[in-house]
Amino acid sequence: MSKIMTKRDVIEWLKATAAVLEENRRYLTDLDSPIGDADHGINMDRGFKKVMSQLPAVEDKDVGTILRTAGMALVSSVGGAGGPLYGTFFMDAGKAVAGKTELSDEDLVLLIESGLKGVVRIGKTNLGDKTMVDALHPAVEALRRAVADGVDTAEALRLMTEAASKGMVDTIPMLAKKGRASYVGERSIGHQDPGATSSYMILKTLMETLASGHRATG
Amino acid sequence: MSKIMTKRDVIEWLKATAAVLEENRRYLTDLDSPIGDADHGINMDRGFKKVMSQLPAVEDKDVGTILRTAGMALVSSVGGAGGPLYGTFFMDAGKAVAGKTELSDEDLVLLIESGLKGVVRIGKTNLGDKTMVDALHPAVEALRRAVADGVDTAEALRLMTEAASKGMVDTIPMLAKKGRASYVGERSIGHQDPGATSSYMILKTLMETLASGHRATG
Amino acid sequence: MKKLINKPEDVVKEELEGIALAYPDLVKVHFEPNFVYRADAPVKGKVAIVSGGGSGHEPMHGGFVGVGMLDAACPGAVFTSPTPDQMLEATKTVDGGAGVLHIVKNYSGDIMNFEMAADMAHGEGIRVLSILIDDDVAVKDSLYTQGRRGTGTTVLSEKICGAAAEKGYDLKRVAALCRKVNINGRCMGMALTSCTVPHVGRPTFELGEDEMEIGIGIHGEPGRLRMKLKSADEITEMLALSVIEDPAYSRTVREWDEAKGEWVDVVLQDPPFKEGDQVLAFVNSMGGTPAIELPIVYRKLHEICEKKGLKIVRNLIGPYITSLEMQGCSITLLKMDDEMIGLWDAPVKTPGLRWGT
Amino acid sequence: MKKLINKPEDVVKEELEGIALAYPDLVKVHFEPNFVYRADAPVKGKVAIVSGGGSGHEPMHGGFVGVGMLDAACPGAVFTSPTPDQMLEATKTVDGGAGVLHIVKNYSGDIMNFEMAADMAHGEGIRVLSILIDDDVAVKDSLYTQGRRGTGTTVLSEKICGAAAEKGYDLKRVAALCRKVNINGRCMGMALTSCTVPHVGRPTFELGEDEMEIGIGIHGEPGRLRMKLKSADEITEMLALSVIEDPAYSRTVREWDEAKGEWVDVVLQDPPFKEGDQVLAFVNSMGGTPAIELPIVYRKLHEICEKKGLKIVRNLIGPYITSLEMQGCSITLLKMDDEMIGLWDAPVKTPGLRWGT
Ligand SMILES: Nc1ncnc2c1ncn2[C@@H]1O[C@H](COP(=O)(O)OP(=O)(O)O)[C@@H](O)[C@H]1O
Ligand SMILES: Nc1ncnc2c1ncn2[C@@H]1O[C@H](COP(=O)(O)OP(=O)(O)O)[C@@H](O)[C@H]1O
Ligand SMILES: [Mg+2]
Ligand SMILES: [Mg+2]
Ligand SMILES: [Mg+2]
Ligand SMILES: [Mg+2]
Repeated sequence: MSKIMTKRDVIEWLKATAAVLEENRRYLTDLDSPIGDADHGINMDRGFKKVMSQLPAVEDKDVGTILRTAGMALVSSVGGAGGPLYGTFFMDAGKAVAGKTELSDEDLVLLIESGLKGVVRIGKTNLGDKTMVDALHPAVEALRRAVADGVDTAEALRLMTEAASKGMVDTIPMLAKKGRASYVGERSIGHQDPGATSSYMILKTLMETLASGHRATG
Repeated sequence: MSKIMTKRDVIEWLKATAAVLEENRRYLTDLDSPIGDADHGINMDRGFKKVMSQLPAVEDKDVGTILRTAGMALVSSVGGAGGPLYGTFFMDAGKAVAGKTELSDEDLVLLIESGLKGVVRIGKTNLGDKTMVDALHPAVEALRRAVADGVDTAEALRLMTEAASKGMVDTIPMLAKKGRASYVGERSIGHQDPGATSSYMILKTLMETLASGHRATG
Repeated sequence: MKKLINKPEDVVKEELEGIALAYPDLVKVHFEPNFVYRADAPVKGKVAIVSGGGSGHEPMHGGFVGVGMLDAACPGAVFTSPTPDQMLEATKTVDGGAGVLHIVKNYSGDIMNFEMAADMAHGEGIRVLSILIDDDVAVKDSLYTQGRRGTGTTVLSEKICGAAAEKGYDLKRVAALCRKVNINGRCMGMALTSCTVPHVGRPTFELGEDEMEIGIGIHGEPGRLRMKLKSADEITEMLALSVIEDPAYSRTVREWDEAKGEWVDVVLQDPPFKEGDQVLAFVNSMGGTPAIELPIVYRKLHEICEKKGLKIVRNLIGPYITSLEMQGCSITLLKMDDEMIGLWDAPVKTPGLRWGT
Repeated sequence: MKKLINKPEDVVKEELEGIALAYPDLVKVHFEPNFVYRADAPVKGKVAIVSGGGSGHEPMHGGFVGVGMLDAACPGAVFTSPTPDQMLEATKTVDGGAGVLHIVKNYSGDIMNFEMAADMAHGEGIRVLSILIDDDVAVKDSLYTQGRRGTGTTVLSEKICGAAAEKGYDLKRVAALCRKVNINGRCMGMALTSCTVPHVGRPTFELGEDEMEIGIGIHGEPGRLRMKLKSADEITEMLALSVIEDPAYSRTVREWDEAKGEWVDVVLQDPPFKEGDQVLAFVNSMGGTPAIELPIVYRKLHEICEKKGLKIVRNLIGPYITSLEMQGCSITLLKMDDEMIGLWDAPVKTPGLRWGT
C-alpha cells in the first residue's frame, strides 16, 4: 500500500486548517448567531492558535502523537461543545494511527473514521441531529467507499470533500436535536450548522494539503 | 382704580395655564434635555394637573387663597427646582393680594412682583443666571412701568409679555450659573432656558385670559 | 460596541485580575488554567462545590465563591463552557478530602467538558459527583434534544448546597440536595435587547424597537418566539404562568455512580407546582435592566403567585445570572421545604451574595 | 423605549409597591406622600437619617433603608427631587426623639425642597440638621454656579452615618461625621450610552456609536465633554486622575444653625488627596453596565492608586447610584480614617446593601 500522507503533510494540514479557521472566524461565528451563541468561529480560531503553539514541541514525533497533541490542545483551549468534540476527534484519530510516520489510504480512512467515532461517543450524536456529524459521517463513508473501490487518492479525497459539503448544506433544513441549536426548536430550520461547516473546512483543507503536497513532492 | 381682574379671571388663568403646559409638555421637556434632565415639561404638567384638582375646593375663596392653594399644590407635586420656585411664586403672589376678590392694575403688579421676589429669595438667583428670573424680571419691570405710565391694561399686559418673550430668548446665549444647566458649563450656551420658557408661557396666558375675559364681560 | 473593556481577548483575564485585587479576603484567582477559589481552600473535611460555565453571566459563578457557597468557579471564554483542565485543577485545589460536587448547567458543552474533568479527577483518586441543572421551561421537548437549559435555579442551588456543605453534609447528601433543588426549580427568561459578545462586536441578534424575545437563554441565543413589546405586567404573567403551569417534566440525565464506577442514566421528574406550595421567587435582571424595573415585575409576580395559591417565603431580586448587557429578566420559582429555607437563610459571604456573618 | 414597566406615570408607584411586597421585614412604604421607611421606625433615642432624591438611581435611596443605614428615603418622580411634604412626613415618621439628619445632594431642586421640609419640621418642633453632599469633580467652578453635584459619596455617607446613628452618635456628631465624609469624598462619572426617562420615551441625549460622554451626572444630564470612545484603562485613568488630582476645593454651603435658629453660610474645604492616604474605592455602574466590566475598571484603578501612593483599604463595586439603564461608570474615592473604617464595616441590613448581622 502506497504511503499518501507523511508526518509533514499532517503538520501542513493542521497549519492550513489554522489559517482557514482564522480566515473564517467571522463567518463561522455568524453562522452560530441565529441558532447558537455566536462563538464557534472564535472558539475554533482560539483552539487552533493553541494547536499551533504546541506543534513545534512534537514536530519530530509520530503522526499519532502530533494528532493527539492537537486534540489535547483543543480540549484545553476551546471549551464549549467544540472543544471536547474536536479535541476527541483528533485525540482518537491520533490513537488510531499511533506510532506511524507515514499513512496509507487505509490509514487515512481509519484516522478520520476514528475521529468521527469519538465525536459520536462523546456527543451521543445521531445522524440528522444537525451537527458536525452530518458533515463528517457522509465524508467518512465516501472516503471509505472510494478507497475500497481503489479510486486514486486525489479523487477519493475529492469525493470525501464533496460528501462533506453536501452533508453541510443538508443541515440547513434540519431541525436541531443536539447542541444549543436544539433550544430554538423550529427556528433552527433554515440555518446551516456552524459545526458541520467547520468540519467541511477541515476536510477540504486536508484534500487541498495533500493535493499541493503531492504536487510539491512530484 | 378700576378692577381689571376678577377671581374668575384668576381661575381661568390657572386653567388656561394648565392647558398650555399640557400642550407644551414635550416642548419644555425637550428644552430641558440638552442642558438639564429632560423633565421640566413633565414636572409642570404634573403640577398644574394637581392645581386643577385642588381648585374646586377654593373656587369660592378670595384670590389670595386661590393663588396660595395653587402654590401649595405645586410645591407638593412638582418637586425638582420648578416645584419650590413656582410654588413660592404663587404662594407669595397670593399672600400679596390676600383677601381680595378683585384686582386693580396695581394689585396685578404687586402680585407678579411678589411672586418674582419669592423666586429670587428661594433660588438666590441673579439676573443673567439663565433661569426663569430672566423672563420674569423684565416682565415685571415692563408691567410696572406701563401701569405707572397709565398705559391701558391690555397694552400693559402686551408689553409685559413682550418683555418676558425677549427675556426668554435672551437666555439663549447665556452661560448658566444656577440650576442643572450650570453643570454643563460652556455647553449651556446656545440653548433657551426651559424655566424662562414656562414663565413666558404663564405670563402670556395671563395676558390672553384677561383679553378674552374682557371681551367676554364686555 | 460600547463596553468598559480593553481588548476583547483580555476581558476575562482582566476581569479575574480585578476580582483578585478587589476581594482578597474572600477569594483567590488561579490563572492558566483560570479559576476562582475560596481564599481558605481547601477546607478540610468539608465537601467542596465547584461550578463553572462561560463568562458573561456575572456575578455567576465567580461572584459566588466564598464562605457558604462555592469553593471554586471556572470561567470559560464569554458564553463558552470552560475546559476540562480548568475544572480538574479547581477540583484538585479545593478538595478537602470529603469529595467535590460539580454543579453543571445542562448545555452540551458544559456537560462534555465537566464529564471529561470528572473522569480525570476520578483517575487521580478524587471523589467527584456531578449534578445537572436543567430548569428552563422555555425548552419544551427533552426526548430528542439536549433538554432544558440550566438557568436561574443554578444560583439558588449553589447557595443552598453551599450552605449544606458548610453545615457538614457529606458528598452524597449534598448531591441529593442539589438534585432536589433542581427538580423543584423552574425558570423562564425574556429579552428586550440583545447582548454583544466582545469578540464579535455586534449584537447577537437584532430586535426591532417594538419587539421582544420570549424564552431566551443566557447566552444571547434566540428565544422560542419573538413578539411585540408588552407591558411589565403582561410579560410577568407570561413568564410566571409558563413556570407555574409547567406540567410534570421528565428527563434522563447522566450521573456518576460511585459504586459502579461509571456514568449511569438517571430518570428525574419535576413535580408540578401546586396550591399551597411554599416558593422562593427569584426575579433576575439579564444585566442591562436596572434596579428600578425589577420590583415592578416582582409586584405582579407576587400577585400571580397569590392567585395561584403559591406562598412566597423568600425572594431574590437583582442581576445574579446575566447575559452581558442584555436588557430583560427571568423569573425562577423554587419550591421550598424547611430544610431548604434554613439553608437559604444560612450565612453567605461572597462578592456577589452576602448576608449573616 | 424598551423597559419592563407598565404606564410611565405608574413606574415609581409600582416600584414602591414591589419594594413593600419584597422586603416587609426590612422596610415599609408610605404612599401619598411617598416614602420608604425602616420597618421598626421610629427607633427610640436613635438619630434618624433621611435622604431622598429623584427616582431612577436605584438602589439609592430606597434600597438603602434599613438597619445601619437610612431610616427613610423619599423618592421623587424619575430624576426629579421629591417634594417637601414627602420629606416632612418621612421626618415625622422616623424621628425617635433624637433628631433627624437630612442628607441632601447638591442640586438646586433638592436643596430647595429639603430646606422647605426642614423649615416645616422645625416649625413642628422636630430637630433637623441638613448636610449637603457635593463631590462631583466634573463640575469645576463653584463661585458663580450651583457648585458640584452630589454623586457617589452620597451612598458612602449614608452607610457610614447610618452606622454612626446605630452606634448612638447624637445628632450633631452624626452631622459632623457626614460633613467629614463629604469633604473627603470625590467622584467622577462617564457614560457610554444615554438613558431614557420613561415619561419622555426617547434617550435624553444622542451619542454616536464611537462616542462617550465624560463628567456626566446621574440624571442623564450631559457631561462636560464628549469624546471618542476609549479603552477601559484610558477611561479609568481619566476618571481616577480627575478625582485624585483635584485641588483643594472650597465652597459655601447653607446649614441650619440650631443655636441661632436660622440657616447660615458655612465655608467648607476639601483637603486634596495625598500620598499615604487610606481610601475607600467605589466603582459604580450607571445601571446598564454589567458586572463583568466593573472589575476591569477596578483593576486599573487599583494600579493607579498604588502609583499615586493611595492605599485602598475598602471597596464597593456594583450598581449603587445609577441613572436608569445608562451604560457607564463612576469612580469615587473617599479618604478613610479608623473611625470611618469601623463604621463602614459595621453591620448593614437593607435591600441594597447587606453585611454583618
Ligand atoms: N452533541 C453534539 N454532537 C455533535 N456535535 C455537536 C453536539 N453539540 C454541538 N455540536 C456541534 O458543535 C457546534 C457548536 O460549537 P460551538 O459553538 O463551538 O460550541 P457551543 O455550542 O458550546 O457554543 C454545533 O454547530 C454542532 O455542530
Ligand atoms: N436657583 C434658581 N433660580 C431660579 N430658577 C431656577 C433656579 N434653578 C433652576 N431654575 C429654573 O428651573 C428650571 C428647571 O426646572 P425643572 O426642570 O422642573 O427642575 P430640575 O432642574 O430640578 O429638573 C430651569 O430651567 C431654571 O429656569
Ligand atoms: Mg457556539
Ligand atoms: Mg429638569
Ligand atoms: Mg458557546
Ligand atoms: Mg429634574
